[in-house]
Amino acid sequence: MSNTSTLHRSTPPSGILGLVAREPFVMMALVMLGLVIGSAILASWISSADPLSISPRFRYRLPSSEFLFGSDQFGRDIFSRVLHGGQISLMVGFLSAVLAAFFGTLAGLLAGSFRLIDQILMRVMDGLMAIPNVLLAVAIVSLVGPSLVSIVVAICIPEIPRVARLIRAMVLTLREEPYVFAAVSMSIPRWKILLRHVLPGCVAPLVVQFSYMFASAILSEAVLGFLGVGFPSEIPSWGNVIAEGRTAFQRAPWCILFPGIFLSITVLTVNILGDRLRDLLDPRISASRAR
Amino acid sequence: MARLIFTRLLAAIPVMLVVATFVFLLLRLSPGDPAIVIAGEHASQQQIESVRMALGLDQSLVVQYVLWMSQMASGDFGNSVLSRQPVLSLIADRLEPTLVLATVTIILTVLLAVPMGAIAAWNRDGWRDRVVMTFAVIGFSVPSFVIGYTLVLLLAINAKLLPVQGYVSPFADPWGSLRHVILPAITLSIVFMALISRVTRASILEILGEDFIRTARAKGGHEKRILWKHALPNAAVSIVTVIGLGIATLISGVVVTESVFNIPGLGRLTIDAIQGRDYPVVQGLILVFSFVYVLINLTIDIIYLIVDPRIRY
Amino acid sequence: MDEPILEICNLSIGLNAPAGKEVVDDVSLTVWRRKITCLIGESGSGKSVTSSAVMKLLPGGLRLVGGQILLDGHEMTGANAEQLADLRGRVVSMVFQEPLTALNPVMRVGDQIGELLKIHRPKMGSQERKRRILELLGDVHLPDPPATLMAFPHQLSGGQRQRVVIAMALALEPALIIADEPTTALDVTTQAQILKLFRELMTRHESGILLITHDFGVVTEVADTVYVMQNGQVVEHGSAADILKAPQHPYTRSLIAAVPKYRFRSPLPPSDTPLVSAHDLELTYTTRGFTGRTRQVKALDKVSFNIDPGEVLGVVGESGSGKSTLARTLMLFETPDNGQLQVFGEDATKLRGQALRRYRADVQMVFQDPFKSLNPRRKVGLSLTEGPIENGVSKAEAVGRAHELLDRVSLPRDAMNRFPHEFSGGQRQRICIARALAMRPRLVIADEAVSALDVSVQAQVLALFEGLKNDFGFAMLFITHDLRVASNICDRVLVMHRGRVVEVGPTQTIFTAPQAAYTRELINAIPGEWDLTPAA
Amino acid sequence: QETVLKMVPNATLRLLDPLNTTAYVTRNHGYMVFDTLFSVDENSKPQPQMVDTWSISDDRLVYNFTLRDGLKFHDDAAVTTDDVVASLQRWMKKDATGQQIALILASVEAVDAKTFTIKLKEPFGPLIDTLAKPSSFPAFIMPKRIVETAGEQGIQEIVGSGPYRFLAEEFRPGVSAAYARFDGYVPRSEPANSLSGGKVAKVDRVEWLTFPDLQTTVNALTSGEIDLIETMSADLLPNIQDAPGVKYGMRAGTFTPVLRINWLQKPFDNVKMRQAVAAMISQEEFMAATIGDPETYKLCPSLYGCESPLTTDVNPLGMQAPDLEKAKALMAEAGYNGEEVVILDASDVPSFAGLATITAQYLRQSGMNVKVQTMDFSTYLAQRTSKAPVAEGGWSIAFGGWYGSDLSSPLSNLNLDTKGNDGYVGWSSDEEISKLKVDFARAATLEEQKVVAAKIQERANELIFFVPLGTYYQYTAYRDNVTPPISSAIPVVWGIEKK
Ligand SMILES: Nc1ncnc2c1ncn2[C@@H]1O[C@H](COP(=O)(O)OP(=O)(O)OP(=O)(O)O)[C@@H](O)[C@H]1O
Ligand SMILES: Nc1ncnc2c1ncn2[C@@H]1O[C@H](COP(=O)(O)OP(=O)(O)OP(=O)(O)O)[C@@H](O)[C@H]1O
Ligand SMILES: [Mg+2]
Ligand SMILES: [Mg+2]
Repeated sequence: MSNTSTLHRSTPPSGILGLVAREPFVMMALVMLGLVIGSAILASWISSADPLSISPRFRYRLPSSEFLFGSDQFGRDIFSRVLHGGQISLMVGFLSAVLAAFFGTLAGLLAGSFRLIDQILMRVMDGLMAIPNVLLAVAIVSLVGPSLVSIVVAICIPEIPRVARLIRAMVLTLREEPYVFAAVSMSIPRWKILLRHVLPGCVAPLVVQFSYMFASAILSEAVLGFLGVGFPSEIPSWGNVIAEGRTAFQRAPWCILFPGIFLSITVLTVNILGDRLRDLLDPRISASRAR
Repeated sequence: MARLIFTRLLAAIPVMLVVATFVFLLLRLSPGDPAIVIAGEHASQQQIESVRMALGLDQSLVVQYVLWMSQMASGDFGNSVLSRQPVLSLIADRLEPTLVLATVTIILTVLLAVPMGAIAAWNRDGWRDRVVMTFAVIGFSVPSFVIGYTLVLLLAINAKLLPVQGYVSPFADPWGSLRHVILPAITLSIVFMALISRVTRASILEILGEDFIRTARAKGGHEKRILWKHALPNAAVSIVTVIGLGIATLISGVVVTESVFNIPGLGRLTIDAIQGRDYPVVQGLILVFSFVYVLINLTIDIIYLIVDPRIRY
Repeated sequence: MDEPILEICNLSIGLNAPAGKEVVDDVSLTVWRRKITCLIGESGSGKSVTSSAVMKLLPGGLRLVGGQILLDGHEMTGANAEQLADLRGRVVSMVFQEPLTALNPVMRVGDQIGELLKIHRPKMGSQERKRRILELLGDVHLPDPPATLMAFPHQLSGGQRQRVVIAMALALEPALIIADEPTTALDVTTQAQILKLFRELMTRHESGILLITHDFGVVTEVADTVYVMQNGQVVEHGSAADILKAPQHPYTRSLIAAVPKYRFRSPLPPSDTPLVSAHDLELTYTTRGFTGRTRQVKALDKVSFNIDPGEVLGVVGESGSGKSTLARTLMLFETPDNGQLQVFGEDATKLRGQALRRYRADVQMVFQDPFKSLNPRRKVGLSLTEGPIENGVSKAEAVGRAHELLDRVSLPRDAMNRFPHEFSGGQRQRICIARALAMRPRLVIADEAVSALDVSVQAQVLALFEGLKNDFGFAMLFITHDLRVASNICDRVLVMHRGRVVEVGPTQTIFTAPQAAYTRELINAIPGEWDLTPAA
Repeated sequence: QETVLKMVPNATLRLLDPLNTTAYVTRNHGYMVFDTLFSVDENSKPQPQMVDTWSISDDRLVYNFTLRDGLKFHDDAAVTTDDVVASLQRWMKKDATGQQIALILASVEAVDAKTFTIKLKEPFGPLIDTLAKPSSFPAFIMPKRIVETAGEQGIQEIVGSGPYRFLAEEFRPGVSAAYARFDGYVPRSEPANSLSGGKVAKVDRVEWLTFPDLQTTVNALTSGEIDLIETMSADLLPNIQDAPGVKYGMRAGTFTPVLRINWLQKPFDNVKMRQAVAAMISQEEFMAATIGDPETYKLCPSLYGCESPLTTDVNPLGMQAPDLEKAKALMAEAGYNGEEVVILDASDVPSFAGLATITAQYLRQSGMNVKVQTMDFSTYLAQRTSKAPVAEGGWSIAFGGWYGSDLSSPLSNLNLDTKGNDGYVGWSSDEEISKLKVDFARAATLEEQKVVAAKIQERANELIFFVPLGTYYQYTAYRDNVTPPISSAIPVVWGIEKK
């Protein structure tokens, strides 16, 4: 790649403005994520319409000043449902992804570094992977009722083996790195080596997996709802709104479009921020990026 | 290596045993039982009870478990409680569509996603990278039924190029089979392409920071070579992993796509069986899945050894 | 026909960071055809950076500030991708300083060499290519070329990897070879052969060679022109004879003054309770192959030796003779197939748990490949203090130790806040030394620990070892190719050849009255006209 | 050339014995394969089908039947009265109305191969109607050998005497089922009229294909990959209205979602509370919200549905707008103080969509402490059988969906069950209605029956046995190269031609 352009490169300004100038995408992502989260938290203030209230007279209205995002089959205000839906969806997406990433990483690190654990743990993971989340959801829901907890658990458990395998794969290569040997030779406890020297090397694919899980959790929540083991369909979540719009796909596409846009924006921002996080953790990349 | 394969296959036995037990419990924990499903919505209590008795569901859990285990021990997966067909033949019937769909999807995905991810990494922050990112965001966040319906609307209904739905065996009609499977495969591959291209990009970026890339560059020749010959093989471990995981997903659960394109695959069988509380079918399916996963993961582990000679187990 | 192949004019290279100081400052340099131009100088003075600028391969974080580079008539600073694709490898090739990081870990070395041929000689058939690769591997004296061809970099010893990199540089017999410390990991015999290769190439193809080295033996033997760098600048240049005999610049003078002389230490009286006692260690690497043959290397073959408390045992020997393997075995990273290893009075191979942790804290190693042994994602400061802190030293003290050690290896304290990739090869090596010493170990294993250091820094580091050894009384296993260095620091020397100990004895005895044929060969191959008579 | 009718039934066919499940799809499958002694015409009047002639004794206790000629099972065995007797005996064990007949049955016997008798101990007015009734367990006639070997698990072999043969080896549960025309079937000479008349199989082969996705079903019809969609909701009509080559029509049978209340547990053990619920229910609101298209739904004051000959409008429920005042007053009278009301919602059943949501909305308006519990259908069915108090996982309100034919008589309408603790979910019980049902059974004429039925409705709506939430039509859609299906409450394929 060319170095000539670097000949005349002015140093960028520092401070917040500098950050914006240097990282326009990151800033944009932060602002958008802030807006999405904010709109979910402040949903009741922003939209006066009750997301649950049914008014059959206003079935499938086009987006208008009255119904900003249109209305659904029961005449509920999609704008309000999407805003309120953010509360559940963001929680489900975030919690499922975080939990799956956490436990998966833990399992992957352990399996990648201890031969015996690898044998046992990864077989457990193979088994766990085979259990459909719907079945888990049915069982868990029956134990604790449909709640954030049951749904998050049902969604994240089958994801754990995936993360675990990914991390394990990375660990298998990273553990042969001389700097890991160097750390071992300094008698640093195993778990610290894993955290400090091995884990950062796994971040890149993990971040991708995370953003994927984040989105897919939100959609899975809808599938679970569709199958009767998610949140009650009257309770708005992006997934529920999208799932309910499914039958009206051709007739009232706005039922899917708006929650879809919110979901996409969130996924996009998570992706951008994830990319940035990865860069921060790898100084060599930041260096070559600045070129 | 022979040892690796042998021990893994051996290990599959306890895995399946544990999974079987776990699933047995999960199912019994779940409310609803096949008797209720069989008797139906309009059945009276007494009708339900008589069905329950006929199915042996009135026996204690332990008895049911022992019965099932002894059945399994003789290699008998039992019959569906609903349709009374042998579980294995039900699964076998659904296996082919699933495998065909998975194969086409994976080929499509890998052929496109890996180069896409690699080019995005190479073109970091350039327009190609942005295109791939946009694609990934769409792949992650657009529900597959939306993609499916849209494709059907455009290519099948409006353009009349392809059939709307259904499955045809490639052994009966290879061309027809491909025509049927192509839209669902595209639908599915969009999600996987998004994931795999992102992982490819991330891993390659990591590698591009390594010193040997400089050596490769010093050799001259076309720069792209560095991407394909040096960066990609070094990133292969994580890429192979995600591809493997993708295959696993394709085999067990692509219910939505199977539904949208009416493909009689394992995903739907699973959901139907769970919804119908068809205990033997669910148990049989999950056993099969866990065995298949052991195989897939074993294959991935063997591929690791090929793509990265440093890896030891 | 004196024709320059490379002309560097007023080259300046600066940091990318906002407060960018220039790491290469107005450097001009010319390499002539059929001449070997040596670039010597302080570690960290910008030699590697300058040379990589020639290929337009500056490491990330640096940028070209100004100047021109004319390579065989081509202006390199402005070259476009197409020109670069053609020039690199064919007209100019480079031996990078750190051979492990320079090789693709998942590609067979044969393929890595063959790649060059594929790129620039697309018409060459695969059979012919293979023949050429084998020939090259033979040229650089790699053992068993057909097996090496199929090996992966991590399966080779440091010197073997270095030779692979050299083979790559030679593959197309380019007009200019830039060799950045190409022989640091090579024993003197092999080094001599490699230098001969360079010279042959030069005469055969009228090539020019830019050789970066710290080894004055090499300079004396091969250099036609010498450039001396310090602090990013060329402080002096001229013909080799002039510079070596009559250096003008004070730095050059001090540098030449620092060239170590042979100086043998009187051996310590043998102790009854050796710190390390190895008996008949054996270790064979078996490389599984998916295809074809399995490669078996007997890296340790009945190796026995002792290290007494406070003693420095030098290990010299052919490249690939098992020295690093021995070091790794002592570190318990490899389990010997056979033999006993007693360290600190315990059977080291049986240590587990807490005892193992204690052992690890007590035995420290400076790895042969310093860059790879530093975590690229962590600032140097963290690497330096991590070990002590984890072993019960307070943070303040650990930082204190790190600062002190940095001072003593002549690195600025602000190095703590930088990442490993921002350092020169020699600087990284010093960081690794500091890291090992910060642990206050009882046994130090130094694998080519000073090979990338210029002689003055080398002298400092050796003094540091000496000083700390006196203060803390550690023993040392000192692996080196530089026999002069060995003579300066080792009490006894162990000579290895093909995995076997061919000779072990007091340094002076080995050097002056070698018994084994291999040892004699080794001593004879020492480059330069530096006689073996010990300094007064 | 073989003609194949590819159609999509209303649900997935999994269970094959129509006397073992109440699933409508299995019943419909039954009508493909099996024949009945009597069947209903478009006015829900019983007409002879397998029976040729019959007579009733004056005391209405002895019935004589003669089978018509040419009846043959698919295994080529002739249909004999032995088969009929065995089938009826099994049916009387299974079917709710059949069980009532069994209670007063003196005997059912074959006289000869063609003739058999049913003797009762006391008169049972609707006997012929019951033999003809299309739900929930029609009195299908099966071979004796199969009936005898059917354990509790149901019949092991599907061999009937109907117009189509079930192709067992082609059955792929959850995917498809196939039927071939039974060449040995002799249809009646009368034209087909709803379920009665000549069942003339005009296509050689019928394939039932399962489609898990409605939109896809519609797409497949639009593109001509299938010929017929048996049942589709009005919601999807806009998707086919303009599609070339696609026709559609309203189906004869109506569908009625109903609300069931748990009589056993607080707060609805109190009749006032149940009345409060009923006061808040407006069929109009439910229909407008869930169906939308006013062409498609109807408000029906009758507990028997509006197609039943018994239909009546005495003391109707849900015909007025939600009456908040009345509900509040009733709740006050009942002394309601915030006990939790749990509404069960099966969100994977399309026909239930929105019911729980709307109910919850209105009940909340009235001040009830409402909680909606969402679950999958199997869980729902299990949950609905729980008699526990709400706090211990019980329920207060649940829903059901019925075709008109199931509701049409007080005897077969399960929602009017009075067996209480042992009865149908909701566990309603009332002495008076039990007695009225006996009266109904004894009533000799339709006029008498109507009077009793009205009384039953009056009483039932007093106590709130169940609340119908409106009635709506469904559609059937087909390609223009097939002839429109016969108009009948139960979808049948005989008479359909394919070009
Ligand atoms: N990527 C980088 N970012 C910032 N500083 C760098 C980078 N690479 C090298 N430097 C600095 O540039 C200077 C010159 O480095 P260079 O590698 O050229 O030294 P050298 O002369 O080759 O030394 P040695 O003999 O130790 O290899 C050093 O001070 C080093 O710290
Ligand atoms: N991981 C490995 N797998 C297979 N062979 C190996 C491996 N590591 C080293 N070897 C082989 O073992 C022999 C000894 O290697 P070692 O690294 O100990 O040599 P060395 O004496 O340190 O050489 P050098 O001076 O070149 O560093 C070499 O021939 C090398 O090819
Ligand atoms: Mg250097
Ligand atoms: Mg070595």
